[in-house]
Amino acid sequence: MIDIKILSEPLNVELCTAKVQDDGAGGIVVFVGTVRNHTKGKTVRCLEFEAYESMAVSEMQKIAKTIEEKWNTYHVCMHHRVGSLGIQDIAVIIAVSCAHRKAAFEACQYAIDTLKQTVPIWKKEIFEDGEEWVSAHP
Amino acid sequence: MIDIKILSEPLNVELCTAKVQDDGAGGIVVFVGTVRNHTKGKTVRCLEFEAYESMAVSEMQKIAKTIEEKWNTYHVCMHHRVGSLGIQDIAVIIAVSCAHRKAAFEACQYAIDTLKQTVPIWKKEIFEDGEEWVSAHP
Amino acid sequence: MKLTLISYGIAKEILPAHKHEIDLPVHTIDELKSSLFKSYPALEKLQSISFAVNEEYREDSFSLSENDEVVIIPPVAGG
Amino acid sequence: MKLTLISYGIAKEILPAHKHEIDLPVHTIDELKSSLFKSYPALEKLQSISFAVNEEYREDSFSLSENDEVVIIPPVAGG
Repeated sequence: MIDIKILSEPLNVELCTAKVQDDGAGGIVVFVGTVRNHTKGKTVRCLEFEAYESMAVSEMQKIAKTIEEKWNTYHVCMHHRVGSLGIQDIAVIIAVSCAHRKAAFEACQYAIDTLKQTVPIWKKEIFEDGEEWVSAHP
Repeated sequence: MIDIKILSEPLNVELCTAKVQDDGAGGIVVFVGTVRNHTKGKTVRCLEFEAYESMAVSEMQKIAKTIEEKWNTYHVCMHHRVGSLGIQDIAVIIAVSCAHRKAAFEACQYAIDTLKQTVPIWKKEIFEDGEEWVSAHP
Repeated sequence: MKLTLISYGIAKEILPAHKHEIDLPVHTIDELKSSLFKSYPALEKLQSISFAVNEEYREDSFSLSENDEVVIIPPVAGG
Repeated sequence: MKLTLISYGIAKEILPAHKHEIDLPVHTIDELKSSLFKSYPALEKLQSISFAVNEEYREDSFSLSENDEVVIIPPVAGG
């Protein structure tokens, strides 16, 4: 099962974990990305996430299909939030289940690494004294 | 913060994740170990977990301290369940938070790998036609 | 060629609007990119820039068709 | 030497009880192990066996003291 969503409401770790549970699964690995309060020494007040939704979903589907083939995952759940997020809010949850835990760790790490490279989602950090699109400039 | 518990009630993924959240954390990795319905081709009906509790807690503390030093984790939460568990029930949750996700993946994987080697907890698999202490015999 | 440009993130702040129509003598992504870099020099200063047509990333050599919707993708930063 | 033996998991099913007192002419974990293997041959058939005193794993050479509580630890299988 593959469950991919872009959501503007708070994400739910319990829900994503439950979605990937399986009678045959011995290991579930969940990555939870939260908003940090600092970046390169500056204090972050909040973040704005924006997505090109249809393509973001399609790129996340590609990632899920790749890990399904490569690591033989039972289930993959990827939820990404958009809109305005405060410190500690959850921006992304990726949960994967496999028969064995080593595969689950590798698959989950591949998923978040690739998501950060290919999925068309952008974030703007709002500082006390300005704002900046993350990674936009060299 | 290190939070180690041996519990006889159902474990809670949301709670363990919340415990390791931190203003400075950019990556939380959670391992969730669930009861599988088969082992070496046999159908498992349920499991009995038994712990030498005081030493199990002390061995989990050692693991948490090691990953704190080695991967600079912010927080570590390790909850292990004991008693009778059914298929898909959660036997263990290990949640760790770090400033960066790579460290969080490595620390979490080290924690579960080491827990399985050193923490004095035993499980007995109950099959339709008998029972067996896991890993007891070569 | 008539095209619709759609831009996100910082590109949306550099171009006139999230979505706008253009009519330019370009046939490939590469030619479109050069033309955009001339009109909006700030685009060239980005760490990277990609283009998508029909929800897929497209190479520089990709041939555009009349009325294509071309999405400008500045450096992504999900997660 | 008087010792209290505490056993868990499969060891509990091999020894007479979860907790029982013994009085044996042994001074180290190694000697205790040999003695236990003679009395309970099933213990030797386990994949591995470890001993803990005061909540710490102890080496074979560990010197036992009068009235120590020795915990017999068969192969662990947490997680």
